[in-house]
Amino acid sequence: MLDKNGIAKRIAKEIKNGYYVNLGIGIPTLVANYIPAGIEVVLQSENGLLGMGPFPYEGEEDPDLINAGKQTVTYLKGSAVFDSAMSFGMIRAQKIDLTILGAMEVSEYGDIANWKIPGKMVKGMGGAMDLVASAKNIIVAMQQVNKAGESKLLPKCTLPITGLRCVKKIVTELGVYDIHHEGGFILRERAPGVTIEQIQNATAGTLIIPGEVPEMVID
Amino acid sequence: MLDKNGIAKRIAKEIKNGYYVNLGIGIPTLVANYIPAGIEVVLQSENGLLGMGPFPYEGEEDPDLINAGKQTVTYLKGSAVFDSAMSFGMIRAQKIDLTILGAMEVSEYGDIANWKIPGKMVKGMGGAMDLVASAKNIIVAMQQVNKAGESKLLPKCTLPITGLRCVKKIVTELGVYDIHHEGGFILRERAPGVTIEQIQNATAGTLIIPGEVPEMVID
Amino acid sequence: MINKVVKNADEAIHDIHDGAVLMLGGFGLCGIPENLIAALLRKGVKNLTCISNNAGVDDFGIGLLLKTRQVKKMISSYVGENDEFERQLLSGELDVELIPQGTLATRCMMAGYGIPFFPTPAGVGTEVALGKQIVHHKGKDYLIEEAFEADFALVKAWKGDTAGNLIYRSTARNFNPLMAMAGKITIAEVEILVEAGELDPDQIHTPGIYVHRIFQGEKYEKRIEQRTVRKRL
Amino acid sequence: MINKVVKNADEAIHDIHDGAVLMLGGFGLCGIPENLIAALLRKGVKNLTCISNNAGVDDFGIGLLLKTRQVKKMISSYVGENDEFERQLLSGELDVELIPQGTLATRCMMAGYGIPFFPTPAGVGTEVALGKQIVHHKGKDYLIEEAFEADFALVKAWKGDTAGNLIYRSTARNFNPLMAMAGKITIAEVEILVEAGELDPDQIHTPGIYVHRIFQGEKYEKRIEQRTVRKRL
Repeated sequence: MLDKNGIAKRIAKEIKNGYYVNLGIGIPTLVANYIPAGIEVVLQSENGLLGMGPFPYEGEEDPDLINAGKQTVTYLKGSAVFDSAMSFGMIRAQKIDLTILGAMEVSEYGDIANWKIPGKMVKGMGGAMDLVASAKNIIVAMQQVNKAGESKLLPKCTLPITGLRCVKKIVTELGVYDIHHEGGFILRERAPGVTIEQIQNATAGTLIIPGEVPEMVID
Repeated sequence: MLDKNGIAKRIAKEIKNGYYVNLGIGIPTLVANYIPAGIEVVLQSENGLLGMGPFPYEGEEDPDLINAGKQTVTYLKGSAVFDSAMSFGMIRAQKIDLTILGAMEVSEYGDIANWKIPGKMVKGMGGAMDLVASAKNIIVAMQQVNKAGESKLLPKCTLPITGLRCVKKIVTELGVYDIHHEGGFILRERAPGVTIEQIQNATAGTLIIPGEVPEMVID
Repeated sequence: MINKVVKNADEAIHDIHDGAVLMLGGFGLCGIPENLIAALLRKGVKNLTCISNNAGVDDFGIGLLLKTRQVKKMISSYVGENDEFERQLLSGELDVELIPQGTLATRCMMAGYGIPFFPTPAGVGTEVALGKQIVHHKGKDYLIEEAFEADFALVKAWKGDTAGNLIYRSTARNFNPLMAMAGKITIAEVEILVEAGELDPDQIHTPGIYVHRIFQGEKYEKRIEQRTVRKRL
Repeated sequence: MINKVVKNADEAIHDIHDGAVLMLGGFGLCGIPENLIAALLRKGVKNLTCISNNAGVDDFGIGLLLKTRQVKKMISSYVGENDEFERQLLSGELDVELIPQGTLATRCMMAGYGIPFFPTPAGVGTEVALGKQIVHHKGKDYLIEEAFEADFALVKAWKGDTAGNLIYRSTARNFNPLMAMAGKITIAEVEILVEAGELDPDQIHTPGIYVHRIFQGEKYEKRIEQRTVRKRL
């Protein structure tokens, strides 16, 4: 079974040289720590920054330079700043090669719910609906089972939807899944030490097992 | 009767302090020469310049700094440059207070034709259709009679239309006219030495004469 | 060049009236019009509708106007980090309209560009789509969203000149140039106000035509919401 | 940072094929991609569709490609000052679509912003409206215009860096940043190419994400179309 960093490490392997990548808050943010050497990637932050660098050294924080999580960050050589309309313009026009997001639920058709829980204070969707509606390649990073022990890979989302038929791939503590275009989670890899049975028990939606399923290699 | 410079001089009196103004090619360009002292005006050139200055001194021409007529111009203190989409954006959003254009024909409803003569090589509308469709205040500067002696103030345009019901005021060699919202050229002023009869003969559309019509004062 | 300078924030907002629709620039607490918010507090105008990506925190930004109950309605994409906001929302004192961030930004921009509506895929199939026209175009569904109409846009820039030209600094740019284009009356506060002619025409983000009033702000706090750092090795 | 540099104009256009749809930046002869046009001449690709505000003059700019009959169709707002253009148009060799300048600019921008269509009042009641959907909105009529789709955008900037970030100079900006956003493949030629990190992030007009290939052009002629001057007193 993978921990959060394990999930991030596995997702990092999906990043190809030359990609522009948008990372959501939570596990997706960790992915930046595991981008393989020799792979040149540019991180976009939807508040208006391309080429997001690491956190500043203590004492060098600039209140004018933050990321979409409102954290102080830095420039890299070649960074560019722009307004929020251009930022979502490049998202809508599919200039971002890969978008990595967290989720509360994903359906077997690739629908995603990640912004609102009925009965709880609603904080807003931020940029999530724009991202999922336009991104050509979305990987979801999530825990497969919620705190109540229920699967979050569902036949149909029960929470309010963020976007329809948009998720392409999911990486959880148990495995890697692609979405079948006619519905279903295609099991591509098992996390180290995890059995098909464990995965089946943690998947409420249709699980598709394409013959032999390899154990993932993350290091 | 006014010459071109007289028409430009009369139009210059319509410009108020603090106006942003777009000047078309031809007589409108001359208006810049007659803006009264003490009146602060900013000229917009739709290729992407606010604060268009005069022609450069000989030897100081900059090929990168031109106006919409492709003429070399200069900056003023406070000029700003932007792309063509923002330029027409500010036109569409009616940030320009006054637009001064030439015309081949104007109808008594304020329709304007100024881009195409059937049978002649068509060069294109450039920005004219955008300007007339959006400007909140358009003054047309034109000769009232064409070379064949025919009036260009018509019941209805005969040439292909540039825009409908957009002209507010017309200044010609003979007079100043407002457009009546139900149709008609309201004669506001006569050019020096011009009679109502001369004006009537040079107006093919409905001429509305509101009582006594003063002779214009341009100096 | 036309001079847009006013004395201070109080003069700048003299005609903002009860019930006005305002746009306020900023993302989180980054690039917010601190001086103008303080002047709104002093003036005490009520029943404001605020279009702003966020709602500040309890004791800074728009949060200050929430505390004094000057805000009737917030139009935002994300309103976390604010207890008073939550209390007023749950008690029904405050009306909140949540819209996707890209849609919010684009509705501002389109107002500045004179384009009254536009299609976006954001929100299709979600509750954001309720009551909205859906258009199918080349194999994809879009919601039709409208340009905003705001009485006043309050923006914060880094540098500005007397002609109203603005330059923003780093990610404090965010919504500011979009809202600057969109306000019927746009008011800009800047950290550094210079004479017309001192800014490079190529570097201006917001041309002065969009800005009706400009002044140099004071005592910028520029609070950091999430101070994240790394250790020197 | 991702490196977008190619050796020269010929390498930059190696995959531009017969029948391609191109956008070419510039207003008149100001800010045109001189080196890329020269490379298209050398390559001899034919049946091009060129989206460009103007069509150059007889012996410069796109006029050069007209002379060699490499252009099948021009999509422009104004095509004066070109005898060969006129000859080909009247003889039926060349197809021309004239569209309002603001519509042209906005159709480029919308492609870059992922907005597939938009309303504009320009052209309502004119022959430009023929065959187009007309929408009535809040008391005014609008034509529905579509975002452009172009295989390649060829743009000219003043400065660029190896990551593809671009800065334009003065009114040579014009359509260039809009087309840069709009091309499926965007190729930029610059007068000055610098290392990533040498440009101020706040001053970049076109972020590198939009630019696929960049190179430093040579021997810029930057011809002036209407040399207008005033005498020193």
